[in-house]
Order: sequence, then C-alpha cells, then structure tokens
Amino acid sequence: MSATDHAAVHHVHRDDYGSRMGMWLFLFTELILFGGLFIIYAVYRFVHQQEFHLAAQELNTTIGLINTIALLTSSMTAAMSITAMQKGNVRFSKALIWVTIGFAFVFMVNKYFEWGAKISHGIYPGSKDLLAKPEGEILYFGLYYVMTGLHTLHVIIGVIFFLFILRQIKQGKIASDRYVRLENSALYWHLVDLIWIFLFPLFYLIH
Amino acid sequence: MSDHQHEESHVIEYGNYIFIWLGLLAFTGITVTVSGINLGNWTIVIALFIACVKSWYVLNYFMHMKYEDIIFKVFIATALFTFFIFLGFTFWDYSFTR
Amino acid sequence: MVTGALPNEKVEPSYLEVSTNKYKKGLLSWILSVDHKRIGVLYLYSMMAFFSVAVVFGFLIRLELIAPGKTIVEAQTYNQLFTLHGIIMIFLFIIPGLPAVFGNFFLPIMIGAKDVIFPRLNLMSWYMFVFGGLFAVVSMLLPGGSADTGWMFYVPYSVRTTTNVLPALIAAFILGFSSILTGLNFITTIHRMRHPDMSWFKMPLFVWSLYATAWIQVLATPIIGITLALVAIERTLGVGIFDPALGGDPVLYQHLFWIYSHPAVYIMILPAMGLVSEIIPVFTRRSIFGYKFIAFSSLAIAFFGSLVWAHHMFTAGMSDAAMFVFSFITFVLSIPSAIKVFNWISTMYKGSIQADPPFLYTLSFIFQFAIGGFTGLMLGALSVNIHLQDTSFVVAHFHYVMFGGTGFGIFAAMHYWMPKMFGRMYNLKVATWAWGIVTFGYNMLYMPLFVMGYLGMPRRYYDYLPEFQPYHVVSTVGSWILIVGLIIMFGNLWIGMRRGPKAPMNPWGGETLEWKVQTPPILENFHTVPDVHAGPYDYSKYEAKKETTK
Amino acid sequence: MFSSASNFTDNVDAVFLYITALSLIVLVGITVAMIYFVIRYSRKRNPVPTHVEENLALEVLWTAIPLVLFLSMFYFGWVGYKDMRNIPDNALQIKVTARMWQWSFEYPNGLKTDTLYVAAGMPVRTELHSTDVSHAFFIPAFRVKKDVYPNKVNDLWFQSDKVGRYDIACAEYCGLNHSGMYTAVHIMEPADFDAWYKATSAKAGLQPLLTAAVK
Repeated sequence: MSATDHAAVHHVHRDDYGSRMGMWLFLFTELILFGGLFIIYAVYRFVHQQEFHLAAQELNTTIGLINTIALLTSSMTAAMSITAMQKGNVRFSKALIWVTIGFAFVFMVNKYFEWGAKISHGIYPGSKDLLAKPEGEILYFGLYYVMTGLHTLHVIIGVIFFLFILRQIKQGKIASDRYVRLENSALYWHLVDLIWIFLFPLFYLIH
Repeated sequence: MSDHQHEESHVIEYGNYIFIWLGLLAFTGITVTVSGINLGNWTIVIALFIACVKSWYVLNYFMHMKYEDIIFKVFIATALFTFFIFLGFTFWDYSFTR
Repeated sequence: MVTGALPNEKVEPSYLEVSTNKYKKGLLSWILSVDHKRIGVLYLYSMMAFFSVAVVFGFLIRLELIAPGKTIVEAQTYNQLFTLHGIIMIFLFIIPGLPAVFGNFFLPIMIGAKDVIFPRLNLMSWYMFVFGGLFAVVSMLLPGGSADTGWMFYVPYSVRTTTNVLPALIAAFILGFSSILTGLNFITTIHRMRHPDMSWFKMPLFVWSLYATAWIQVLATPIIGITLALVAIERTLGVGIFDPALGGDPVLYQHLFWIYSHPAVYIMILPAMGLVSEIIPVFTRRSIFGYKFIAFSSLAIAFFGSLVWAHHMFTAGMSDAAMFVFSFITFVLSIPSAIKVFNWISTMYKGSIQADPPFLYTLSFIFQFAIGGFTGLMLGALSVNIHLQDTSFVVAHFHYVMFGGTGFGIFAAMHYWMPKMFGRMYNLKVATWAWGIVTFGYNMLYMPLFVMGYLGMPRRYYDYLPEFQPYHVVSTVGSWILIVGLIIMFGNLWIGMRRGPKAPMNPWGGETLEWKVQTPPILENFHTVPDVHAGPYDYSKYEAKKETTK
Repeated sequence: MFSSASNFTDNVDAVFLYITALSLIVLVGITVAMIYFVIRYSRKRNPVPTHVEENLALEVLWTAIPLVLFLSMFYFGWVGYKDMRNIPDNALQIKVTARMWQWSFEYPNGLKTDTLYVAAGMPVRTELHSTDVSHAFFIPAFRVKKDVYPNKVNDLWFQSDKVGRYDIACAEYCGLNHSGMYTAVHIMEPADFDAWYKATSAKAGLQPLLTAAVK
C-alpha cells in the first residue's frame, strides 16, 4: 500500500475484504437491535404463556407463509445477481435485482393487507378492543406491530439499497471486477430474510 | 496491512442457489406442517430448531460465510455468543421465583 | 531535544495546512474533510462545547443544593438540569472523549496507517454526533422544556411526563449510532490497516483498549438503541411494551437499559486505562510491567463487564438467583481492574520518573479510580447495596469512576498529545498548578457525597433535610474550586495551542509511532513506511547495563 | 454515628465497615507507594531506570489475595441479604401505597394512615404498591429499601427495638416533588402502640384486629 498517491488528493484505498468486514459488523448491530426485541418477546412469552398462545391464533398463517416464500425467493435472486455480476453478465444481474425488488413489493403489499385487516378488526395500539384484552395479548400485539413494523422498515431500506446499486451499475461504478457494494447490499437483504425466518414461527406458527 | 491479503472471488453457480432455495422451501413446509400438530412445549423448540437450520443455510450459502476467512466466523460466533449472554442472563431473573 | 521534523527529512506542510477537499481554507475545508486527524480535531472542539454546557449545568445543580429549599432554580428546572447534565456528560463527553477524539487522531498513526479504513463513514459519525448533541441541547428551548426523566429514562415516568422526552430519546439514539459507526470503523481499521510488521502483541495498549471498546460499542449499543426507540414508540403511538398500565414490565426496561449501560461504563473506562498504560512507561522510562496481564485483563473486563448489568437493580425485586449471580460476578470483575492498578504502580518502581502534567493527571486517575473501585465493592455487596442504592453514595461512586477516572484520563490525554496535535507547547508550570487545583476541588466536591449517601441522602433530590447541609456546602465549595481549576487548565491549553512555543517532535520521549512522525503530522502521517520492529514500550536504551533479577 | 435502629442495621454497618477498612488499607498503600516512587525515583535522583523482569509469582499473588478478600465481601453481603428476604410468618402486614408524591399505609383491619406506627419488637412486612410511576420505599435508619412498581408487588420487612421516629424517603426518582416525598415510621412502646391503635381504629369505625403482643 505504499507507493500510490500524494498530497492533496485524498486517497480512500480500495479494500473489498475490509468493506465486507465492516458490513458484517454493521449486520451484527442490526442483529442485536432485533435481539433486544427478541429478548422482550422471550420474557413476555415466558410470563404470559396462555395469552400469547391465544393471541397468536388471530394471525393469518397463510399470509405469513406467502411472505416467507417471497423473502426466501428474493434472497436467492439477490445472491444470484452477484454470480451474474461476477460472470460479467450485467444485464442478467440487473434483472435479478429487479426481481428481488419485485418480491420485496409482494411482501409489503401482503403486509399492508395483513395490518389493514387487523386494524379493521379493531386491533391496533391504543384501540378500545385491544385495551379490553388481557395484558399478555396487549403485549403480544404491541410486539407484533413493533417487530414486524421494524422488519418492514428494513425491507424498505433494502429496496433503497438495491435501487442505489442499480444506479451505480448504470454509472459503471459497479462492474464485474468491482461489485463489493452489490455484495454488501445483498448481505443486508439476507439479514432481512434471516430475521423473518425467526419472526415467522414466533408470531404465526407457535400457538 | 495484516490478516489475510488474498482476495480471490468465489463464484457460486446458479444451480447451487436453486438447490439451497428448494431446501429452504422444504424446511418451511415442514415447520408449517408440524405447527399444526399439538406437541405442547415442544412446538416452540421444533419451530426454533428448524428456523436455526434455515438460517444456517442462508448464512453459509446465500451470505457466503462458508467461503469467508476464519476471522469472519469468529466474529459471528462472538456476536451470537453476546446475544445469548444477554438473553440467558436476563432469565436469571425471570425463570426463578421473584 | 529533537526539533519538529526528523533531522534527515524535509518539513512538509502539516495536516493543519493541507486540505483534503477543494476548499483550501476555512470552515468548509474542515467540516467536509475526511482526514482522520481533522475529524479528531472536529470532535475535540464539538465535545468541548458540549462539555462546557454540561459543566455549567453541574455548577448550577451544586449551587442549588448549597441550601435546602429553593436557592436559585425551581424543582422542575433542577430536574431538567440533572437530566441534561447526565445525557450530555455521558453521551457527548465521556463516551466519545477518548475514542472519537484521540482514537481518531492517533489510532491510525499508532498502527502505522494513513487513515482509518472508512474515512467518509468517519466524517458521517461526526455529523451524527453533532446532530444528536444539538437535538439534546435544542430540546431545552422547546415549549414544555427538556426531558426531566434522568438520563436513564426509566419507564413509566418517561412515558408519562409531559416534558420533551422525545428529542432526548432521539438524541441518544443518534449518538448511539454515531458511536457504533466509530467502533465498526476502528475494528476494521485495526484488522486491515495495521503496518505489515505490527503483530497483535506489538500494538500499543491504547490501541488494544480501543479495540476492546469498539467491540462493546458494536455489540451493546444497539440494545439501548432499540430500547429507547421503544420508549419513543410507547410515548407517541401508545404501543404496550414497558408501560405497566398496558401490562408491561418496568423491570424488563431496566434490564435492557443496563444491558447496554453497564458495558457502556467499560466503553468509558477502557480507553482511559489504555491511555494510562501508555503514559506511565513514557514518563518512567520503564517498559510496562506485565504487558500481557494488562492486555488480558482488558479482555476479562470486556467479557465479565457484560455479565453484571443487573447490579444496578438490586432493589428492583429480582429473583434471589439473579441477585446471587450478578453480585458474585461483580466481585469477580473487580479482579482485573485491581491487577491493572498493581501493574501500573509496579511500573513506577525503579523507573526514572519525570512528573510532567500528563503523568500527574495519571496519578490522580489511579487514586480516584481506586476509590471508585473500592466504593464499587461496597455497592456490590448485596446487603450494603440495599441501603446505598439510589443515594448520593452511588452518585459519588460513578463520578469517581467516570469523572475521576475517564475525565481525568481525557485531561491527561490532552496534556500528553496536544503538543503533537497542534505543534505547540503549553506552559508546564501553569498546567501543574491547574492539576493541583482540579484534583483538590474534584475530591472536595465528591467526597462528602459518600458520607451523605451512607447517612441516607437519596439522589436526584431538589430539597433535602437540614442535617445534610454541612456536607452539601463543602461539596458546593469544592465545585467552585474545581471550576476555577478547569478554567485555568483549559485556558492554559488554549493559549499554548495558539501562541505557545513550538513543540519538539517528541517532548516526553515516547516510543510509540506517533512520536516518530512530524509535528504536527502531515496529511497521510508518514513520509516513508515506518519501522516497527521493536515493541511499543522498549526503553532499553535508557536503562543501566543490566541488573536482571532472577 | 450508627445506632442499631433495626435488626439489619448492625449487619449492614459491619459489612460496610469491613469493606471500608480493607479498602482504606489498600488505598493508603497504593497512594503512599505512588508518592514514594515519584519522589524516590524522580529523574533528578534516579536518571537511569532499571529494568525489572516481569514476575509471575507476584502477578498470581495479587490476583489470588484480592480474589479471596472479594469473595469474603460477597459472602457477607449475601448472608445479610438472605436475612432481608427471610420474612417471619407472624410479621404485621402493612399495605403501602405510593403515589406522586405521598405515602399511605393500610393496616390489616383497613385502617389507613399517612404515617407508619408500629410497636417496638414487632416484625413488620410492608407490601409495596404504586398507583402511578416507580418509587422506592427507603428507611435510611433501618438500612432497608425496595422499589415500588405499579403492577408488581414488592415487599420488605424490618423489626425495630428502638423507640423513636425515623424518616421514610422515596429513593427512586418520580418527578417534580420527588424530594418532598417524605413520611416517617414511629416505633412505639408496645403499650403505647396498643392504645394508639385502638383509639385510631375506633375513630375510623374499624375493629382493632391485633395487639403489640404479636411477636
């Protein structure tokens, strides 16, 4: 790393390995961020077993399942887009990123209807119907909205990352010999998928 | 500079991804099916176990952890260990009579 | 003594003169700079600005307490003052003090690198720092006033109070992420940018401590982030998480809060410990005694430090099992700190000691940190804790660790490194006097709080029983002496920095890499690739011909 | 300075003094050593440093001795705490309710007061409730304290043999008038307590259900 540059032009040296390392460290913070919520979930589930059991039956497993499949598939296409980029197949890579974004929208539309249905049934924070329920169920739905909401926020951020990547591909900043940003965006997207892999059973499956 | 200097990119074929994807879908199917059976407290254990298996595949293949250096694996172990400390030690309080 | 440049090398313009962007001079050439040294200096100035605000708040708190009843402010104002004092001191001074200012400036130099690995991210962290800080300060000006919850934001009070808790929560959240990004940057930098010849055990202990700190920042800070975000969501949307009215458990909030905030104490103290391990060898001309024991005790502190959080909650009504475990580990955790203190003092044995200001602040650090540690033992013992919890004894204890420890560490770092950073020397005599006044005033301010606390003076009290007044008067007078000392100290540093005589390249005789580069350093730190074959604390050249023991 | 106002006072003070004494010895030791070294080995007196080899035995020594001492402190603290958790069955049950910013006490017969009266030698168990935010029930003279939460019932107990008036404070920050949330516990001679209890209950139209002879 010695003989490159001098003086005023500041040099940000390229280190793909280091970038990935930094991205992973960032993912750990995201992991622990959700981790805090998982700790809360675990404690409340432990304290209010019966109520959590009852409340979970009100969620629609089918919608959860469709969303799981959407995210798993999008994760695959995101990973494939890296392979395509490595092989120099830029067009295919872009197409795969678009597919990934498409699944993200499927996920969000689904979520929209799911939340909409819950809200129209009067189950939303601060609603009279919810406050009439036992404490454990209030906590369950509180956590449901917060955890899936934060997760959806991450889906949106992931989509923004991918749109940014598409722009950079167009500008030629990402190419078959320099694609670490694509890799990092994909890593972020997989994390979103990983979190959902746990949210799905915890909220939709365990009755 | 230190650690590992080599930087060869590892190309994973599309077919492998599809294979992993099918596996993940299969596990999803299993976990949904099993959740319909009433197994008492085991339900949560099985569901979380399957979720762990799924994440293991996502981590190793989709996220390329299998092909990364050992230091990345040490990092992940550290992060997960920390999380389980946080979770576990909280239960020193909750799992005993207060 | 050597002059500003290596004898055989030409003097290049320093980082103070060369901009990294298209603005050659002026504010923009600084606040848009991605040079780690300029960012360090930016942190220094912004941190000092926030610090002065918080010192004024502290002064007002003490002044109010000089007599029972109302002295200068209303109860509501008092409550807001101690809340903001805590938030600013912790999130904007003690936590970023050493890593963000001196870590940014010296970490790359000490490991032989040109910069941190993500310079733009580094600049972004600073913007988040300033932005978060402004959020905290500006909330004072909004109708309703700033938060009055205490810096711990305990629910349910923080959900109920009508003051502007939200800006304070957002501030803490943003500052948390600023801290995470700095930590992430440092870890990757230490892994990827070290000089090829610098193995892990040739790293200076300050770098080691920053590495341990960075890991705690990355792995513990998100917990407080999500916890505070949840309080904000509860306040704004009425989602039931912690609020007991909706079935929530306030004790769970405390668990999550302390899961971060206890390790945060180590985020605050570890870099200061690293700095002390850096300064003592230089001023005693002795290689540090027990390098490995000090390095491993840092790791032990980082590990055990994340297992003791609930000792802040011994009166909360936890299970007996939790009480037992958390108290037990608290005592085990004291061991590595004790090892460090013993090794530091042994390093002074048979050294050749030059008691310059940085070293004097280090001595104060050891003395005050020891008191903080010992009173920590008293608080760790369960039956005693029940009595002392939430009294001014606790207030004194953590001020001894955070201010007497880390705060004095930051002062030591300023006196140690500012000649290198700005190329000018301050007045040593004035600095020594300032040290004496600061140390005296400091101890006079906080000692009485121990006694009062044991006698039953609860913390966060606007008014108090008349029997406590003598202690409060002594303490308040101590605060005046402390502030006089601080003004002399900072004034001296400021004048030295602007108009002092040119500083030599290596005024203290340090052996780490930052003393081998030009003063002030050039843009990418090194003219040529430095030589790092020796360890960081090799003082054999000063030593007598040998008298090796056993 | 310390008077044994309750059954816990002696123990807490003893453990505190034990730790303080040990700490002071070490603190004085390291401070004196530091000052001595700075003077004895100052650069004027001692211009040439001497290399001292690392010493494993020394490191082990100053790891092991503090460990033993620290664990003894832990042990004494734990034993004292166990007593605080060991509530006698015959304790007088008082329901304490905290609200911003006052305390109220309810006796088993429904008698409500804003100051606590109990007889000397009578074990008392307080059951702590809050109607709004968190508080903490703190009797400095008795060395007892416990947080008070809205939907979680904590308790503590004490027994005092010393007649007198002792302050009860709120120790968990609870807002504007936190520092004014003081009341008191009166420890009375058993006969006085009986008289007070009968008279006050009668005035409130309640049956007196207990006598100071409960011990």
